[in-house]
Amino acid sequence: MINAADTAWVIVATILVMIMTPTLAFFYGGLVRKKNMLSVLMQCMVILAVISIQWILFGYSLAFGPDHGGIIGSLKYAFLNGVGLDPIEGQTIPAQLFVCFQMMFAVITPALMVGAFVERIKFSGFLLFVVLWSTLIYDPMCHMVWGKGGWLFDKGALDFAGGTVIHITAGISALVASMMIGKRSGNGMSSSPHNLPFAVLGAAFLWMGWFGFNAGSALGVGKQTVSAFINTNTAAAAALIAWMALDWFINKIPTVLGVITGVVAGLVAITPAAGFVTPMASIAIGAGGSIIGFIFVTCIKPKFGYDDSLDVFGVHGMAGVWGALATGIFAVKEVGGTDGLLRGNWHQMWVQAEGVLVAIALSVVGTFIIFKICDLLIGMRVDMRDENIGLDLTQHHEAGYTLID
Amino acid sequence: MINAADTAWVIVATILVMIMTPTLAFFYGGLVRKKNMLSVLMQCMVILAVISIQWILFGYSLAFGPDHGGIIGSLKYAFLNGVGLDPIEGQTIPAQLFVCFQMMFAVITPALMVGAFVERIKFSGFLLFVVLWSTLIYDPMCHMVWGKGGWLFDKGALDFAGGTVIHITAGISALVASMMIGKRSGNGMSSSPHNLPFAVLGAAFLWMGWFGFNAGSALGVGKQTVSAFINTNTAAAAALIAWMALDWFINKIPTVLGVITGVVAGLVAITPAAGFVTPMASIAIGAGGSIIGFIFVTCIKPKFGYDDSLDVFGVHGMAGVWGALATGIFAVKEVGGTDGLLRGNWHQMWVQAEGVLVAIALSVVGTFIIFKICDLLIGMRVDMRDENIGLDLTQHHEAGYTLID
Amino acid sequence: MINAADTAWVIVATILVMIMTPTLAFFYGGLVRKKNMLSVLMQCMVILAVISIQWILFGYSLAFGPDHGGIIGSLKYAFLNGVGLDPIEGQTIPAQLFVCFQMMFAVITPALMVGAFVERIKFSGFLLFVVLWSTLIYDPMCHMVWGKGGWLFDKGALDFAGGTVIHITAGISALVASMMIGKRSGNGMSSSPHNLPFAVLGAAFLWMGWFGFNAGSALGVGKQTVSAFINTNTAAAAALIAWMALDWFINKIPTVLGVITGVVAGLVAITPAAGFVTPMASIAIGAGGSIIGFIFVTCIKPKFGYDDSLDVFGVHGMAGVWGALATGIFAVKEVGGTDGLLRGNWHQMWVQAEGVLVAIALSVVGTFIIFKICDLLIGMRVDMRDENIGLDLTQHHEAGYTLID
Amino acid sequence: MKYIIAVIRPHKLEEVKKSLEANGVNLMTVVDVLGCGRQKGITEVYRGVKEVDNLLRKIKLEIAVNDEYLDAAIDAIMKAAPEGDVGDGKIFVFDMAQCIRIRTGEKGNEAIG
Amino acid sequence: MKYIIAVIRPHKLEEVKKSLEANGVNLMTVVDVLGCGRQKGITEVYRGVKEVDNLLRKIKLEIAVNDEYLDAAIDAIMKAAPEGDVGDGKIFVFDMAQCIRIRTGEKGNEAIG
Amino acid sequence: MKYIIAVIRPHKLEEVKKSLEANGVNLMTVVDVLGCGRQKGITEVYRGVKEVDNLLRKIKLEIAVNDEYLDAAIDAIMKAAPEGDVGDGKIFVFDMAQCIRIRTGEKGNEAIG
Ligand SMILES: Nc1ncnc2c1ncn2[C@@H]1O[C@H](COP(=O)(O)OP(=O)(O)O)[C@@H](O)[C@H]1O
Ligand SMILES: Nc1ncnc2c1ncn2[C@@H]1O[C@H](COP(=O)(O)OP(=O)(O)O)[C@@H](O)[C@H]1O
Ligand SMILES: Nc1ncnc2c1ncn2[C@@H]1O[C@H](COP(=O)(O)OP(=O)(O)O)[C@@H](O)[C@H]1O
Repeated sequence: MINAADTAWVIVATILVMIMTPTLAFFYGGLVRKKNMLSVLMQCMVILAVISIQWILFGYSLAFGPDHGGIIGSLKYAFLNGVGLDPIEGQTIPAQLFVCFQMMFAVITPALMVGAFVERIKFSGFLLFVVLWSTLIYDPMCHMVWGKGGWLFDKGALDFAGGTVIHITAGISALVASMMIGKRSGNGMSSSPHNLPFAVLGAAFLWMGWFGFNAGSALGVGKQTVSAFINTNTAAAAALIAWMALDWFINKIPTVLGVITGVVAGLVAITPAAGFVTPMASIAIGAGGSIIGFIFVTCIKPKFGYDDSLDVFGVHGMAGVWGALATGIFAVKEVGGTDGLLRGNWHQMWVQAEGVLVAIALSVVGTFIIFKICDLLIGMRVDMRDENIGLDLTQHHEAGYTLID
Repeated sequence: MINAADTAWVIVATILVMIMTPTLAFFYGGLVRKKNMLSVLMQCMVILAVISIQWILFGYSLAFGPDHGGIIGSLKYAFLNGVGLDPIEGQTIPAQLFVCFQMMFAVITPALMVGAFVERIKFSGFLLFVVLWSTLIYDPMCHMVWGKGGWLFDKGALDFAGGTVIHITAGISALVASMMIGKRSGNGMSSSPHNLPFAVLGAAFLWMGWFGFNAGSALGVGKQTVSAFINTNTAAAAALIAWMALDWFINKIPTVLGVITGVVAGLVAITPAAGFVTPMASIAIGAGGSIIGFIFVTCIKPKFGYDDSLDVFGVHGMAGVWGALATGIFAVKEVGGTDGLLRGNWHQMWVQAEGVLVAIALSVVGTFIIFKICDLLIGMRVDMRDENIGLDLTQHHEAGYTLID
Repeated sequence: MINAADTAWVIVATILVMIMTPTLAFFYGGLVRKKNMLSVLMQCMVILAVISIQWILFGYSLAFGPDHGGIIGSLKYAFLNGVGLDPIEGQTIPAQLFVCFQMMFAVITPALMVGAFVERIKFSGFLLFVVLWSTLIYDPMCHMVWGKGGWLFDKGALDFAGGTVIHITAGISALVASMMIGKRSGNGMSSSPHNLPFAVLGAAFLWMGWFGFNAGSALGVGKQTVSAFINTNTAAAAALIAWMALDWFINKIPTVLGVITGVVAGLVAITPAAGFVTPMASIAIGAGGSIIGFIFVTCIKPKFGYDDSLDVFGVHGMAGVWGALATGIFAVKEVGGTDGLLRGNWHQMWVQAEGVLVAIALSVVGTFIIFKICDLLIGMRVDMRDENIGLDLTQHHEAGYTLID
Repeated sequence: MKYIIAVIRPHKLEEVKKSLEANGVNLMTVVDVLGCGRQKGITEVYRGVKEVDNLLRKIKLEIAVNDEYLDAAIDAIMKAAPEGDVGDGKIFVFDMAQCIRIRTGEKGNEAIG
Repeated sequence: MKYIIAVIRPHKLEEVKKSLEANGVNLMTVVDVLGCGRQKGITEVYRGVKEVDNLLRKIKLEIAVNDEYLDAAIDAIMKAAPEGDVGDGKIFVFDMAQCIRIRTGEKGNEAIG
Repeated sequence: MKYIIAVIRPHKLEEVKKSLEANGVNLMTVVDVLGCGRQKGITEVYRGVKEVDNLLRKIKLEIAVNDEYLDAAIDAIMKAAPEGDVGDGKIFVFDMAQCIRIRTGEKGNEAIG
C-alpha cells in the first residue's frame, strides 16, 4: 500500500538529490578558471539529462531488474515496462517514485567525476564516456549492493545511502580518469579558483541536498529517517571543524576552500553510515572524513603528482572508503538493526571491506577500459591550443562572463 | 477533511513554485547586459510581492470566486472573506493553502513576460502594466480554465498545471508587448549574456521548482502526483538533449545557453500534460517542446525581427501551444482519466485547440489594450539616454557590481 | 506517537531553516566590498558547523533541559543523553528532529549578527565570541521563552517562531557589538555593494527558508501551519511594497536594495505573530516592519553614526520589537488561541513588552561583557593594514575572485 | 609612429570600431575603465545613503598607428563617438619610440599594422 | 601637455581623488590593475597548495594635464597616496603630443581641462 | 627612461613574468584587456545568433625601465610570449619623461627599479 507521508517525503528527497547535481556544478565551477566555467556547468547539466533518460530506458532495469548471477539486472524493466505506480514489495511508495529517487543517485555519481578532468576534456568524448561508465560500472555496482539478488546485498553489506556504490566508485574512477587524461598544461595545476563564492554556494546547497540523499534513503518517514538526518548534519559540521583545525595548525590559516571541502568530505563519510550510527559516532565519522581527505589532498596528491583537479579521489574516494569502514565500526543495533566492530561484530567489518574492494576493483578496471575506448573512438582531450583558450569558447562557443558591456 | 500528508506536500510545492520567480529572475538576468541586471531582478521580486497582495485582496476571488457567466469570479472572496482553513469541497487541504499555491502561479505568469521587454522598460509603467495584466487577463483566464463554472473547465479542457493558463497566455502577451515597446536600440539585440552561470543557476532551480509546479498541481500525494513528477523530469531531460542535438547539427556546437533553453521549453511543454501521460510520451512531448522552441527562436524570430529579447514567445508561448495540443494527443486514461488522440479521442484535441485559441485571442487583444493604456498614462519605454546608460542606474540608482573596490 | 506527516514536514522545515544561514551569507556578502566577501561566507558557514556541534553537545540541554529557576536548562541532555527518537510529550515528531529544528534556530541567530561587524572583525576573536554568545545569551533566552519552566513561557509570552528569542536578541547584540568594535576605517561606511545580485539571491532564499522557519514552528501539519505560511508570505510582500513606496517618496527612486531589505524586515516582523494573526493583519505587521526598519536605517543610524554595517539592529532588532508588540496587538483567538489588544486583551501587550525588555536587557549586558572578554583574550578587530587589504586575504589567505586568469 | 588613447562611452564601442575599420584601422586594444570627468555620475542610493559617485563606466581604446594613419584614426573616432553631451570623452596622442610584433620580430612601421 | 600614469593602493583612491581636486585636477581615468613590485603578495593557500602570488590589486590613474598643472598633480598624489610601506606605487610622466575633446573637437591645452 | 607596453596572450603571463625576472625586470603593472587584431575571435553563438566577436582576451603589461634594461626586457618578452600563431601580440615602447616612487619621493632612474 502507498503511504502518503512516505511518498511525500521521498518526493521531496528526490527533489533535493536532483538539485545536488547543478549545485555540484557550481561547487566545481567556482574552482576552475574563468575560461572553463561553462564547460563544468554544461557537463553537469548534460549528465542530469542524459542519465535521467538512460535510467528510464534501461539503466533502472540493469540496476534493479530481475537478477542475473548477482551481478546485473535483466532488461525486463526497460522503458519502465511493468514499472507502475503501485509500490514494489516491501516499499510504501509508488514504484515510479523509487525509480526517480534512484535516478538522481545515478545522475550524481558520474557528475562527481567531472572534478577530475576539468579544464581539458573534450565534450564529445566526455559524453560517450559518461553513458558507457554509467551503464557498465554504475548500474552493475548499484545492482550488486542494492539490487535484489545482488551478491553484496546478499552478504549484508551496509551502505545506507551509497558510500560504496556512489562515492568510492566515483572517486576511484576519477583517479584513473585523471591519470589517463593527463595533467593540465602550463600552470593549470596552480591556478586559483575564479569564483570562490560560487563554490561556497554549491557546497551549501550540497549540504542541503544531502539531507535528501541520506534521510531520503530510508524511503519513508520514520525513526531511521531522523537518525540519518541528524547524523548527516552532525558529520558535516564536525568535518568542517576538523578541516578548519587542520588548516589552521598545518597551513597556519583557516580557509574557506578548506571548510567547504571538509563539509563535502564529512558528508561523503557519513553517507553509508547515516542510518546505522548515533549522532556522537557521526562526529567521529565526519571528522575522520576530513582527516583522510586532508591527508590525500594536501600530502598524497602533491607527492604523486596526479592532476585530480578538484580532488574527487581524495574527498569522495578516500573519505568514502573511510565511511564504508566506519559504518562497520560504529553501527549499533538500536539505530539500524546491525552492530559493528565496537559492539564486537568483526564480521561486519569484513563484509564492508569486501564491498570496498569490489568497488575499487570494478572502478579501476572498468574505467581504464572505457576511457581507452572513448579515447580511441573520439578522443578524450582537447588539443593544447583549445586548452589555452579555454573550453567555454572552444567546446561551446560561449563565454561565461562579458568583460565589457 | 484536511489530509496531513496532502497538506504537507502542497505546502512544499507552494514553496517550490514561490522560489521559481526569483530564480527565473536569475535565468533572465544572467542573459542581459551587466547594466540591466538589477532591473530584471527588481521586476521579478516586485511582481512576487505585488501579485501576492493583489491575489489575497481580490485576484483570488476573481479567479476562483463564484462564477459570473463562465468568464470571471465574483468579488465574494475579496480580502479572503470567507476563505478559511477548512478545505474547499473536493479538496483535502486548507482553503488558504490552495490560495497560496494558486497565488504563486499568478505571480510567475507575469514574471515570465519580463523576458520580452528587458533592457528598455520603464519601471513605473511596468508596475501598472503588471497589475492590470494580472487582473484583466490572468484572473479571467484562470477562472475560465480552472474555476468552477469557467466555460473551458466545463468543456473538459485538460490543463494539468497551467500550460494554457500560464505559458500560452504569458508567451503570447510577451510577443505583443515586445512588438509594442519596440526593439532595443543600438546593438542591444546582438549583445552577449553578461553572466551565463547565473542563467544556468536560474534554469537549474526552475527545473527544481517545476516539480512543485506540476506534481503540486495534483493538490495532494498520490499516484498522479508521482506521474506528474516523473513526467516533468523526463520531459526536461529529453528537451535538453533535443536542443543540444539541434544545436550540434545546425549550429555545429552544443551550447550551454542552448541546453538551458531546452530545459525550459521541455518543462513548459509537459506542464499541461504532466498528470495525463506516460513517461515515454513525456520524452516525445519534451523533445517536441525543444524542437518547436528552437524553430521559433532561431528561425522565425530572426525572420520577423521582433525583439522578444529572451524568447518568451518561442519558449513559453509556442512550446506551450505544443504542450496543450500534445496533451490532447498523448493522454491516456490509466494515468489521468482521459484518453487522447492516439487512443482515438479526437474530441479532446478539439477541446484543447479551443483552449489555445481562447488564450491567444484574449492575450493579444487584452495585452494590446493594456499596454496602450499604460503607455499613454505613464509611458512604457525609457528614453534613449537612459537605455544607453542602463536601467540599473537610471531606474534604480544602483549598480549591480562594482568595478573597483 | 510519531505522526509521519508531521515528521515529514518538520524535516523539510528544518532543511529550509538550515539553508537560511548560507543564503544569509550571500545576502550579507553581496553588500560588502569584494575584498571581504569570503570572510562573510566563512563566518556564516563556520557558525553553521560550530553551533550544530555546540547544540548537540550541550546547547540543546541548556535551552530545553530540565529547568533551573526559570532561567536555564540543566545539562541532563548533554551529548543528547536520553534524547532519542520517541517524541517529547505533547509533540508528534521524534525528539531528535525537534533537536535539529531548534538547532537551526540556534545557528542562524548569531549568524544574523555577522552583518554588524563585517569588514573589520578578526576571525579568531569572532569564533570565541560566537560560542560564548550562543551559550550565554541565546541558550538562556531560548529557555526562558520556549523551555518548559522558562519564566516568560510561564507568563504566556507569545513568540511563535522567535521574534524575541532570535531577532531582538540578535539585533540588539549587533548594535552593541558594532559600537564596541568601532566604525570601519576610511570610506568603509560609504562603499557600494560589490555584488547586489548575490544579495538578491540571498534575500529570495531567505524568503523561501522563512516558510520553514515560521510554518515549521507549528511542529506539525495543521491549520496553524497554513496560517503561519500565508501570513509569512503576506507580510514579506507587504513589507517589500512598503519599503519600495518609502524609497520612492523619500529618496525619489525605488531601489533593489530597498526592496530586499524590506522583505527581510517584514519577515522579521511577522515571525513572532505568524501563528496568531490573520492574513489581513499580516499586511499591517509586514508594512509596519518596513516602516520601522526604514526609519532606523535611514534616519536614526546616520544621526547616531554607529556602524551597524548591514543594519542588523534596524532590520532585525527594531522590526523584531515591532513584531513582538504587534503580536500582542493583532492576535486573534480563532487563529492561535489568544486574543490581543484589538480584541481588548491589554494584558497580552504587557506580557509581550516584558519579553522585549528582558531580551534587550540580557542582550545589552551580556554582549557587552562577552565582547570585552573576547577583546581582551584574543582581540576582536584586525589592524588597519589588514582592514585595508581586506579580510579575505589577511584572515583566510584567499581571494574571492580572480581578476585575470 | 603614434599611440592613440581614446576614452569613449561604452555603448559607442561598436560604432567606433566600425568607423575605425572603415578608415583602415583594424588593430586596437580595449580596456574597461572608470572615468572621472565633467560628466556627473548618477547619484547611487544605498539604503538611503546617497553616493555622488562621479566615476562612470567608460571604454579606453589604445591604438598604435603609423603617422600617416593618425588623422584617419582620429577622424574615425570623432565621427562615431560623440553624442553631443558632456561625457563624450577625449583623445590623447603620443609619440611612440618603437613597436615590435612579437610573432615575427618585425619592428617599426612594419609591426604596427 | 603631460600625461601622468600613477599606480596607487586601491583604498587610497578616494583620498587621492580628493587631494587632486583640491589642487584643481578634476579629470582622470581610473583602471583596475594588478601590480607586480617589491611588495610581496600575501601567500594564498588553496587546499594546501601555496601560491606566492606577487600580483597585488592596485589602481592606475591616468591624468592628462597642462604643463603648469603637472607639479600640482604630482604633489597631490604624493600627499595622499603614501602609507610609508613598500607598495605605495609610482608615478610615471609622459609628454603628450596632442589632446582632443571629442564632444567639441577642441584641441591641445583647451581640451585637457 | 622607457615605458614598455606589451600585449600578450593571457596564458603566457606566467612564463613572460618568469622570463622578465630572469632578465632582471621585476616590476610591472598588469591589465586585463580585450584585443582587436588580426587574430580572428571564436564565433560565439547565443541561441543561434552568431556573433563574430573579434575582441579577444589579452593581457597588457606595462613596464617602466631604465634605458639600459630596455633590450633585456624586450628580449625576455620575445622569448617567452610567442606561440607562432597570429595573435601573439605586440610591444610598444615610449620615452618616459619622469618617474617617481611615491613612498620615498625618489625620482628618475632611482625610482624605476
Ligand atoms: N584630463 C584627463 N585625463 C584623463 N582622462 C580624462 C581627462 N579628461 C577627460 N578624461 C576622460 O574622458 C571622460 C570624459 O570626459 P568628460 O569631462 O566627462 O566629458 P567631456 O570630455 O565631454 O567634457 C572622463 O570620464 C575621463 O575618463
Ligand atoms: N617599473 C615599473 N613598471 C611598471 N609598474 C611599476 C614599476 N614599478 C612599480 N610599479 C607598480 O607600482 C606598484 C608598487 O610598487 P612596489 O615596488 O611594490 O612598491 P614601492 O614603489 O613602494 O617600492 C607595483 O605593484 C606596480 O604596479
Ligand atoms: N596597432 C595596434 N594598436 C594597439 N594594439 C594592437 C595593435 N596591434 C595589435 N594590437 C594588440 O595585439 C594583439 C595581437 O595582435 P594580432 O594582430 O591579433 O596578432 P599578431 O600581432 O600576432 O599579428 C591584439 O589583439 C591587440 O590587443
